[in-house]
Amino acid sequence: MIINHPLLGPRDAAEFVYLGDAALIDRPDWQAEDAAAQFHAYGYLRDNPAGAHRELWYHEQGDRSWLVVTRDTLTHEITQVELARDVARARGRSK
Amino acid sequence: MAEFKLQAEPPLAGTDIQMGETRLTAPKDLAVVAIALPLGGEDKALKAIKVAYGIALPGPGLSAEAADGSTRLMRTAPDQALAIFTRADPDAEKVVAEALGDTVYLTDQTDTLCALELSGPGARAALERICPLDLHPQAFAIGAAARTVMEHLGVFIARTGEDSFLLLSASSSAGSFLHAVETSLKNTN
Amino acid sequence: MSQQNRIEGGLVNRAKPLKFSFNGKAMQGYEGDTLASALLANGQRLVGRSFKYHRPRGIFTAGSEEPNALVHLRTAAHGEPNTRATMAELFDGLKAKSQNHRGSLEHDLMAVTDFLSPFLSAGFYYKTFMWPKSFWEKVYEPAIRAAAGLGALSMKEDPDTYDKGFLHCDLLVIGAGPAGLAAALAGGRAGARVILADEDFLPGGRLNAETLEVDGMPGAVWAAQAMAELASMDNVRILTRTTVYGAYDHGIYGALERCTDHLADAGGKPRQVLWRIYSKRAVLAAGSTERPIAFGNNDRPGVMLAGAVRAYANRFGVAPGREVAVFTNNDDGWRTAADLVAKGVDVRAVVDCRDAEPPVSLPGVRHVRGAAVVNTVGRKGLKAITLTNGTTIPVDCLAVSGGWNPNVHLTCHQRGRPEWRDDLNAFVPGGVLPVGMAVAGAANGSMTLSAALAEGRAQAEGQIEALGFTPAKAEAPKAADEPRLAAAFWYVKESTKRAWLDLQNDVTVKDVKLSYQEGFRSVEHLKRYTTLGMATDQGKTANIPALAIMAECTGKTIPETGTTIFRPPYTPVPMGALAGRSRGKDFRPYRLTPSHKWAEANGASFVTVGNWLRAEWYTREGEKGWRDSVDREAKMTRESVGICDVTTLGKIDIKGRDAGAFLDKVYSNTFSTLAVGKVRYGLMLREDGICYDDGTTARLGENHYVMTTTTANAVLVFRRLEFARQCLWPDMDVHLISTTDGWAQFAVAGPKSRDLLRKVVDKEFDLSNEAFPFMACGEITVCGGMPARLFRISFSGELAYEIAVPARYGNSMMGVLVEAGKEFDAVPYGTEALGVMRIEKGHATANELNGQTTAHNIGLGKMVSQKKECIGQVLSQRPEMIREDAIRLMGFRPVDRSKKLIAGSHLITKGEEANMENDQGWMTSVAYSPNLGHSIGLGFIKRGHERKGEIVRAVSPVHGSEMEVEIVSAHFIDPEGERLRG
Amino acid sequence: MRYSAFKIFMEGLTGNKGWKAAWREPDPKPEYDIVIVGGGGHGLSTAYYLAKEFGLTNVAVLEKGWLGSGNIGRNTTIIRSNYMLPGNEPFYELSMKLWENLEQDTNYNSMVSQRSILNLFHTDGQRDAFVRRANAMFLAGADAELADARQLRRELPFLDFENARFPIKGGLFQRRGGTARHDAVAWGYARGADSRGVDILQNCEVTGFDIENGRVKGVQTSRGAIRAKKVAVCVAGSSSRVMSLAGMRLPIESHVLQAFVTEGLKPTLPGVITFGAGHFYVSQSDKGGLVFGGDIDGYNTYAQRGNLPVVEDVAEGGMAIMPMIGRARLLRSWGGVMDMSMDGSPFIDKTHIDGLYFNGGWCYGGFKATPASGFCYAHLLAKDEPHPVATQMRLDRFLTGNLIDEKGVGNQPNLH
Repeated sequence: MIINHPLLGPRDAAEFVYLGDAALIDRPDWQAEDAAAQFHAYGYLRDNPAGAHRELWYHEQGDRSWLVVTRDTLTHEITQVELARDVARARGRSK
Repeated sequence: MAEFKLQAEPPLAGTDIQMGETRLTAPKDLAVVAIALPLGGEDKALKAIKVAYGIALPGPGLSAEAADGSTRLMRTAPDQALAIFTRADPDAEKVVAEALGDTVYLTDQTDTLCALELSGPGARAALERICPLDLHPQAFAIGAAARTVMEHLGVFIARTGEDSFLLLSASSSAGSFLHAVETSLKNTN
Repeated sequence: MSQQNRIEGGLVNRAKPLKFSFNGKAMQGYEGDTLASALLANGQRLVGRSFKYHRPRGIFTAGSEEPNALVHLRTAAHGEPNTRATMAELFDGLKAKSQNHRGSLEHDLMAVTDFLSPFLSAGFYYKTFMWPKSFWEKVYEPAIRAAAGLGALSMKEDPDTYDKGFLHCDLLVIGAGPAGLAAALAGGRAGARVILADEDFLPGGRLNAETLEVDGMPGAVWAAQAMAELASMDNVRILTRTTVYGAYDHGIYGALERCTDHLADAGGKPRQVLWRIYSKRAVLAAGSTERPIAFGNNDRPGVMLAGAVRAYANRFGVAPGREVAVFTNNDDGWRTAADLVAKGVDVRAVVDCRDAEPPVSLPGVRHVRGAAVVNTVGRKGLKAITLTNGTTIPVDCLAVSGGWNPNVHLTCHQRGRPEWRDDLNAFVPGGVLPVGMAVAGAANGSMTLSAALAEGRAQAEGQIEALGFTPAKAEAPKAADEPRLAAAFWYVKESTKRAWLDLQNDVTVKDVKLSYQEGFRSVEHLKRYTTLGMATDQGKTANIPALAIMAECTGKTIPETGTTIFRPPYTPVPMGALAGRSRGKDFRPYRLTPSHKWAEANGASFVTVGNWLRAEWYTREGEKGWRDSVDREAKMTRESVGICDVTTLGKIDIKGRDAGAFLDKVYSNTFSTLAVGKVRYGLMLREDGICYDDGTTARLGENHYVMTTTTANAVLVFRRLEFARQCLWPDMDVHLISTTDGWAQFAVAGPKSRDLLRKVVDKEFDLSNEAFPFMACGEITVCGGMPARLFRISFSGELAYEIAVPARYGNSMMGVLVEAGKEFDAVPYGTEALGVMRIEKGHATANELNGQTTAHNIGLGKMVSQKKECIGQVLSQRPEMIREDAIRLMGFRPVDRSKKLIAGSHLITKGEEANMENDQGWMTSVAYSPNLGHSIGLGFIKRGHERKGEIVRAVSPVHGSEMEVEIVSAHFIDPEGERLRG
Repeated sequence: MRYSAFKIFMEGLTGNKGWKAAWREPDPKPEYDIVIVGGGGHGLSTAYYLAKEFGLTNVAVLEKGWLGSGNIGRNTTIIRSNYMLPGNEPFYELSMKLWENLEQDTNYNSMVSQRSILNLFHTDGQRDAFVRRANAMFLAGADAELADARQLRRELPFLDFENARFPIKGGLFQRRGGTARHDAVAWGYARGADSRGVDILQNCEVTGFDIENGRVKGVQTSRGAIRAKKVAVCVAGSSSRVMSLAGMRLPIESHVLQAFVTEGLKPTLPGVITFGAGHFYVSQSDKGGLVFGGDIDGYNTYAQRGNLPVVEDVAEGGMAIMPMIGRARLLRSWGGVMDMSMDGSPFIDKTHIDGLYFNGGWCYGGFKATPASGFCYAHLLAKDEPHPVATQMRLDRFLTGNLIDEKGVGNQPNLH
């Protein structure tokens, strides 16, 4: 597979390490009332769709950016690649 | 005191292999310092770099030589670059610190990395066996830089001339790194 | 035998005769021959035996689809089983032998299976060999296994080398037949970067095998001219002897170039290169494969595909027989007859199943209309054929044409499905192709030469236009349309003898019908039940006729019946090529510690730790075994001082205004409060609350920390830190960079360590306990101004330091430390002594922190802060993970001190039976403690912290061992930690 | 129809005209006591044991394609019970015992071949972990044997002992481990279940569950609605998709595991061999092909195909331990979609919906589990309580923290 890195252009997926569902960015509030349940869902339950999947890839053998890649799990077609840091900020994560 | 003296033994020192018209050497006394751009302090840092080196910090996937030719700046990550220059003493970080002050965070990488220079008409054919990147002259212009994986090793590669390339890889695996490049040369020559 | 079947013409170089041997028989061929063409030239018809019935078999095709002519090429360690004679390029001195027979090829004892075939029908083995039970592994299976398989490996290390590489192009053209050449010319002339790959050593495809003309010249000549033009273009790369074997995601293709297989000796160069081709676009011009018609005894040596017969005659100047008949269901078969006649070969008859006028007029050749071949005679070589009309015709070669199948394989590698075309009686590429691929020529069902040329060019132009190139204006090559009418005729119903579909695996028409009868009706069931298409040729000639017969049984159409999925590789790829250089010592890179050379020179033996080589101990003269060395090293360290290269521990430079706050999040304990110049032990959890890594982190400046990780986890921790930095807390000003390799770091441990260091550390740095206490750190200089870092940390439990210098000085530093330590009898020590001392001290390492361990298990539950946010804190509090009766890390010693503990023993409460229900825990690490004089161990046991002093059983049934052990504190030495603070 | 050597002989004499279809092709009935969703190995063995052990035959197995078209037909056919943790090992040992009697039980030769499995180790740490594992196997009634490098050199002289990057220090044998003919396992169970009255409905895809008031009433299928008292889902590779029809999210990701076979070779390998310092395991089929595999590709996918890097990684592992296979050619590759669970261990459990049961999460170890999975699932379905060896294979274990993580890599499915 080839991942079109938003800064570096197309790179072989072999340079990357896969983590999984991009929902892992949305780490729950550790002080929430139901933190245990939230962390259980965060850590263990997955949509696992057959189709478009937003997922985290790490350019370990490249610039070490974490990327959010939107990829179809049936065809492997990649439709969007974003810097995970931008995605995280857009989803309200900060310090 | 100085009862005891330490000797420098850089891992690839003295490497000089010629095959046909293509040559593989280890540049002498190459110093490498990583420059990190502070979050929120990028503008200040970039300005300082421009002042110190006479060039703007190259963008992602690029490297460039300072105006005076002393230093190559290689962008390695959105917020990180390498300054590569010649310096024998183990104080490369200080040299860059003097240039950039506290506008950036610095980490000496001179001993973390080791370097090889491959140049000559057979360079591309040799690299083709280990480097997944497209090194065609049009695709990888002079100055282009990247980090990728070659024979299981992380390698920075920069095109420094018409058919010359600078390669940097982890110093602990220097022997395997040299072996990989040298084998490529042998297999294609 | 001297090339008695060689005839005039062809593209072989008669000026270059080549000697070779088959089964020890000396023969001769020419440069430009394949082994198959040379064998045929020498009249060698019988070349192998089939898989199941050991039927005598001859050469069937002239290409990579060959099911029969598999030989063992070369000898000894260079021996290469299952090599297609049709693809093996002849070289001087080639040695080949036949496979899969007991006794000689001519008299194979295993041929008895052929006579038992009524009892060996498809799937028979699922119904028997079950009694008596023990006979399967002892009797039946060994017999089956010995009979099965084809060729044999030499069982010696492959002596050749292999390489890999990466190629990039705008347009990849697969196949250098007419369509491929037209495509490559179009791409090349437009200035696109083109790669043209062809599996043959002579580009041209069928142009070399036919007598067709292009632009008024023989096809082969036109092909050679096209190749010459392509070779002159800088932007075109030609790969002959290169099979594009797989289409992978996003335009990546796998290709195998056979670089030296056509040479007697590889000359030190890689035998083959495995290319990963990154293409923006591709044109698949892989041509088509002829299929046979099934009839009684259609597998005899001498029965060949008609196109192959033509190829041997036209390209190689070989007549596969002296008296030839053609059996065809289509016009193309007639070309074989016509070409042979033109070459002066005696064509006895053309049997056409169609009751129609012939497409060409061949005076003197008997035309049998509307008939079929029903049976053949000649066990080891065809002697005659019998027709449905009862006629028998003596022939020694029968050319069979059942029509052509487009080579759609690569179009299906991403699970695209081919589509059926009734007019062709064949599958063509379906609507869903791999990204960026277009198909041209026969591979796309464009079966005539003119269509192939036109489509090759058009598809290539379409592809490169999409990339922004402008096609060059050039004359289109001209060719005639050859007649291509064909009938859907798959097998001869009148045949009562076995009619073969899959020649290699011996699957017959009856087997397909039996498969239907027994309910195995889906095409996948058919394949799996009968083994159809599972042989080395992947059913290239067999699958479609079998499918047609199954369709007939089920009453469905062929496309309704389905097609099996084509998967990579298109043709088999050697394991050696897929591995490339990554084998032997080059399997993975070596990482060497900075003091490696010193260690080598000073008696070290080395152990692999991940990719690192570390000194495990240093042997001194007179030491009889490793234990002597390790005991000495551990003892001397505790008595005086020892030195160990600990560079392999991961080091991460962490800088930024938020570095401290960041560490608070990734460690379970707090680091933002750590004073500059101090070190703290940190425990890192995974998000699921399990211990992930531990190490010490030092604060060297307000915004500067240096984290140490375990050797094994250095890369993984870095990755997780980057995840935390970029994805979880993206607005923290924190920067990470690895400095593992940059600092040569040495543990200097033992009561004399301070004294030793005072000799190398520059005088201005005060090393006194007051100025530099336990857990202090600082940037210092050594040996007269050399920058260094000093950490007062201890893994051994002794007064100890770790000192780091730039790595290039590491080798020298090791020597300096040992030299400076001479007066204290300082010893260098390796990982074994390090391990002994850490067990004596009760430190958990990888054996304990194995990814299943909670902080609670190792007694550090309180270290997981619940007051600040950190990774793993919430899930670490799940009820099952903080159970009171959970396993705890404890020390163990044998009740009989002379006994040796065994790591991996399980712990059973005294008086209870040793079974899984009573399993209380296990011993994780053991060592002989030279300081205590007996074996000690660490391990996990339920409620261990409440059981100190209890005697339990340590059982290791796999060793047949059991002993009583006492549960003790894990801190065998200096439990109060007085030494390290001293 | 009972299979026997005599029957083969008689049929051989009479042109093999008398063989009957191995199973019926029935139409769906409107209602069954139990509907099993998924006609792969586990579904078919569940049906078989429901019928045979519990006398429950008003059962249908619903298969969206052809029976055995899932992972039972695309794996590397290894059977073993060399697990370590109490939540797993007794279960796999039960499976091994069922394998050992499978052919006689089903009257179908699934070629269970106990030619041993060997896991090589290359470091002392690995050795210690293998000793722990070997002893756990003993405690669960299984067999295990440690071999040092010297013994391996004698038994397997073709391994690379001289020039290895990661020297072989020894290995853990399970002599009772080995391989079985994967398709034949499915066929044997199917034939056995069918002959006892179970309806196997091929080309019958479940498109929805009928759930009323928290209780399952039946399923919607491509062949119409089917009512059922209990619905047992068993669709490895498609678990998330199917269970989402019932509104459930699972602790599972779908990944592809590639497997490979070489051209047929004369006897080369005695048993199953697993590399301990790379990704490679291999055995030789009765037909002579070296069947091998390695790591999963590592990204979520439902495409039954993989990519080149893993192919090369696996070949590298192979060449690293047995460099004599360099000239053996890889003939065919295929990919199976795996339910990768969050701790690498499976589930056999009830769901929160009454009457709806779930079996899945087998990662790439489902084949060896086929007999016990069916046996224990049948037990759960028949008695509504877990079989004693499958008590920990629960869906709620991530809430409680009772993990069964053999590899110790945590909640990252692609590392298991």
